[in-house]
Amino acid sequence: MLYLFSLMPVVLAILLYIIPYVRVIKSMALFCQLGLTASSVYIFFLSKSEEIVTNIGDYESVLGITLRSDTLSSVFVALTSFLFLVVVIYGFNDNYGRFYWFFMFIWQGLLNGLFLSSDLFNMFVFIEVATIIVSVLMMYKRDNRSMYDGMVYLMINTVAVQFYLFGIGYIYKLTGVLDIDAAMKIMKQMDPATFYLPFALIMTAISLKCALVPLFGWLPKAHGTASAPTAVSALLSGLHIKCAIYLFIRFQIFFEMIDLSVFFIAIGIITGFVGFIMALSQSDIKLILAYHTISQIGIIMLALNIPDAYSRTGGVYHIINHAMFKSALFLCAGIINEVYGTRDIYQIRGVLKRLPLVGGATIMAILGITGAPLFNGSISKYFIVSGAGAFVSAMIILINLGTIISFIKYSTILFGGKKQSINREEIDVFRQMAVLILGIICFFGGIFGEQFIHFLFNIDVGVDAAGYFEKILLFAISVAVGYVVFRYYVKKSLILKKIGSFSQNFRGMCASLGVFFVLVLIALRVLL
Amino acid sequence: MLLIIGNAIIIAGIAIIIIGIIGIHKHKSFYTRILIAAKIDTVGAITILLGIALKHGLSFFSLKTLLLLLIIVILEPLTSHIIARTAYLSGYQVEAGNIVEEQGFKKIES
Amino acid sequence: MIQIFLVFWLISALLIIIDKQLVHLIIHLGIFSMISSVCFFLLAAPDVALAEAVVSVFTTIIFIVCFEKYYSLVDVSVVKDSKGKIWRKLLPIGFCALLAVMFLMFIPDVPASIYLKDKYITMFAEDIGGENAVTAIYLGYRVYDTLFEALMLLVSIAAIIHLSWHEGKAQIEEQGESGMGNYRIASATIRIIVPVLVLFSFYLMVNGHISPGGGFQGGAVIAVLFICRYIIYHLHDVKIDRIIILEKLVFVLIAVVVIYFIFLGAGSWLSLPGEVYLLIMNLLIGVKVACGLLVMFYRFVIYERK
Amino acid sequence: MFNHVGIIEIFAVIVFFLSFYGLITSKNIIKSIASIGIMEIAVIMFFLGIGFFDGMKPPIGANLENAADPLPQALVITTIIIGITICAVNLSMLITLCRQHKAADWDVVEKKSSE
Repeated sequence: MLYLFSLMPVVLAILLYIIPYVRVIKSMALFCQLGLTASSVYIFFLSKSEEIVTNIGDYESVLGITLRSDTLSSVFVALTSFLFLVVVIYGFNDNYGRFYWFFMFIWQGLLNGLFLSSDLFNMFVFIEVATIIVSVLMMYKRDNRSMYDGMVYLMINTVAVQFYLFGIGYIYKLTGVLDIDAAMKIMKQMDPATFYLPFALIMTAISLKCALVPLFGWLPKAHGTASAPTAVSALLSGLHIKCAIYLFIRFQIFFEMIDLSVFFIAIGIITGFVGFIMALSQSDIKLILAYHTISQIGIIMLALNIPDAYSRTGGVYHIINHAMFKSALFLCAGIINEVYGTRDIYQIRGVLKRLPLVGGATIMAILGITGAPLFNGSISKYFIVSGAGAFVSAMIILINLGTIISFIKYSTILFGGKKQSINREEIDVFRQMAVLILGIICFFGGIFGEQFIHFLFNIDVGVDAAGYFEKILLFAISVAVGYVVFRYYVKKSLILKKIGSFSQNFRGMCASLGVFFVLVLIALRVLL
Repeated sequence: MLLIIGNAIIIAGIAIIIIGIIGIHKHKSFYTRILIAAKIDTVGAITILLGIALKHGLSFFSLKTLLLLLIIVILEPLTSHIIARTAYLSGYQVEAGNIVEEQGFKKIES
Repeated sequence: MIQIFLVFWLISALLIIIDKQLVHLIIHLGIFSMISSVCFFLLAAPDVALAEAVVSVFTTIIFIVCFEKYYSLVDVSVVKDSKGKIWRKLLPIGFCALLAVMFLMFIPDVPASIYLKDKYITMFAEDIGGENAVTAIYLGYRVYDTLFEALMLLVSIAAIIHLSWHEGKAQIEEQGESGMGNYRIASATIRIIVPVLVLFSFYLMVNGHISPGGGFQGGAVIAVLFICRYIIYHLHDVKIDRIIILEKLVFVLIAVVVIYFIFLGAGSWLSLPGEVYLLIMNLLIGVKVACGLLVMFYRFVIYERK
Repeated sequence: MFNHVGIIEIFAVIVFFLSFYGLITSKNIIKSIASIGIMEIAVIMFFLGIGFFDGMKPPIGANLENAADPLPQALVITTIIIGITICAVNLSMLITLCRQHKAADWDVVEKKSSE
């Protein structure tokens, strides 16, 4: 019955489109989201003990399409359902048209379907439809900037997906099947060198979707579009980019005999650095958050490629954490933008006084993303570092330092301001509730981190006191260094301003797609 | 016997098409070209389809071919006619056998 | 035979890429689609050839409509001739040649696997029914894909409606010079040809399970028919809102039929033969595709502000 | 070198990168959209060429000796429909862009939209 997870939201969306009563729509949506979240948790419990397999139509397993729900995919499904629940709560009193919810729920169905599918071509269909939905949601208000951004997003993703499709074609040609598990069984008996080309094609496409270094040009345009609805930006950064990483994990297991982890670790490190340097040079709060997504993707990419079970688990846990704190930050930024009427970081002051609850949630999310002790980011970074070598650990600490610097910059919006002019604003209850839920989860994800990881992945690891103390010390030193750097370098630097104005156009993105493809091919020849 | 006749008619059709293609490249006038292109579309296609239908004798397949032939007979003259008419309406002039250069479209770089 | 057409195919693609004028580009795009359709037919894929032929007609029409809008909207004088240096032109050529050569170097020299092909060809008649293996896969084994592909059409229509939205009442273009409302030859011919084409599209839909064709191709033919009718008469009597609702309902209906017949497994077939299911699905998909393409076209033509 | 690689595959690769050339050089958005369409058809051609040899028959009818592989054909029909919908959405976005900027040139549009 796994197909219901993708079909129910779609049917719900169509019903919402046909029914003209707004209040009915919203109550129904909330109710259905609660139901979906509950059932996804239920599915998670079931698939923890045993993989759930649904053969659609009861045909022989390779003939039809098979849906599989193992621990990884059911975690992602639960994450999707939870985040959409939060977003529905957040937008409960919004007055977007019915198209908005129509697209939103279809999007949810597609993401669920993508996570549960185990058929290569089926994944292609889901990715393609989701791309169109995302581009339309981004340009929901149809103004100048978002129109251009959405178009670039749609076109570059379509081009990348053609590479993916070509890769699927080769896998079908070589193995004769499209089901992931069946193809893996056949691939084990063949020469790995025959699969270099499909590997390069598919990984190029997925790397563009993940926004790795030469291919990240579309991400700030897409995630940082000024006029995109806040919930859409939050879901894009929190969830949609994760489906690319989910695909990366799946294909890493799929191509297990082609081990290119050194290449991806290098790319991951560069991505992390480029992400925070670009973030430091921005002044638009939405763009800062968008570039931070790139930096965090770099860390996740690094973690997933370290050949160590703890690091990989830490990477997956960091995906969940990133979904929580990045959505929280984007939702808060949306509220702040609405109250202040600007997105310029130098003009917003005194958020904590004016919007205490939103400010509190922002602080919790910032502590989460910078890896402060007791918050969820620290646990996942602890796991990642525990399996990494000395060089990679140093790189992670440096990237974290960069993140801290730019979030010190970001947190200037929380304080300051003249006392007389600041009054507390009344905001919608539902919005505050949604933001607070995410913020509190960031906190509890840290305190109960070990139990949570044990619950999710059945991996037991005690965080010993000495290591924890070291962690606290490291964080304190990082904050101190970060503050000094911020105070005396970042504020005055002219180079950063020049870097900040850099942007890739569509032709440049296509060319870098080709460059990345050549790079992967060369790496395959040289490293293997 | 039907097979030979059919093949002969198909070859004739191909010959007509080849002559037509030479004609298109020989003449420079737009309206003459339309005339020749219409010849290829109608006469060439009709003869080839007729040949195919003859080759297969009386069957469901040749019935379908004949239906196709009917559609071509109705539609092809119409399309050539509409192209010529639109060209005339949008400003292509016939002058002493030569066509005056493009007036209808501004150049847009791609 | 196929080699000759492949060379033509390559040349027509080259023509599109090196075109300097957009008008030529659209004409060459039509030629390209037609030649690829012939190639598909020669590659023993008549279903695909039919689909591509019908789609190419539709694509060319919307390209022309779009070009007309573009031509009326864009200030052409903004575009200026750019004279780059020679290496600026050679660099992309060299880069793409490098990519192609690298790609060709890595092509695995292994014969194609026929593992699934044999299974499908021996089993589809029992499992699904009908004589067309492609339809059996499209509507039987991989119907989950088809469902989401239908969703894609639905979503893109909603997207087009949303993007081309504007406040106020629907604006209808004035009947210009190009309208053929009182043009006797065209309207008389179209009156003769319409019944034949309707018959043809129903033939495609009803015989989808035993011969090339199917719901998509038949529905697209119907949509093209309506487009012809619009081009000849410039009639605006189509109720688009109702078509949109109809399309959504048909999608729900398709989902219900699929869930009932396929997803719930062989137990719930109600002892109906597989052909009945294929027939129902072909008709439903035909209606859905016809509605979808029509709405797209009308949104492009009528409800745009000029 | 190419014992098992058909001519269709090689042509598909060449056209694929030809359209890639179109993507990285085209100034006009309409041409980029057309290039994406060509790319799609190149991939489709590759799919249909999988396992093809001369004398193959369509996988339709009662006698299925020497029949072509039906699965790529079914996949390709899906791809064609996805392609046309993406083309249509792209074109409708383009019209909206044209209305806002009075241009369909990548550089001009980028400059005007970032103002």
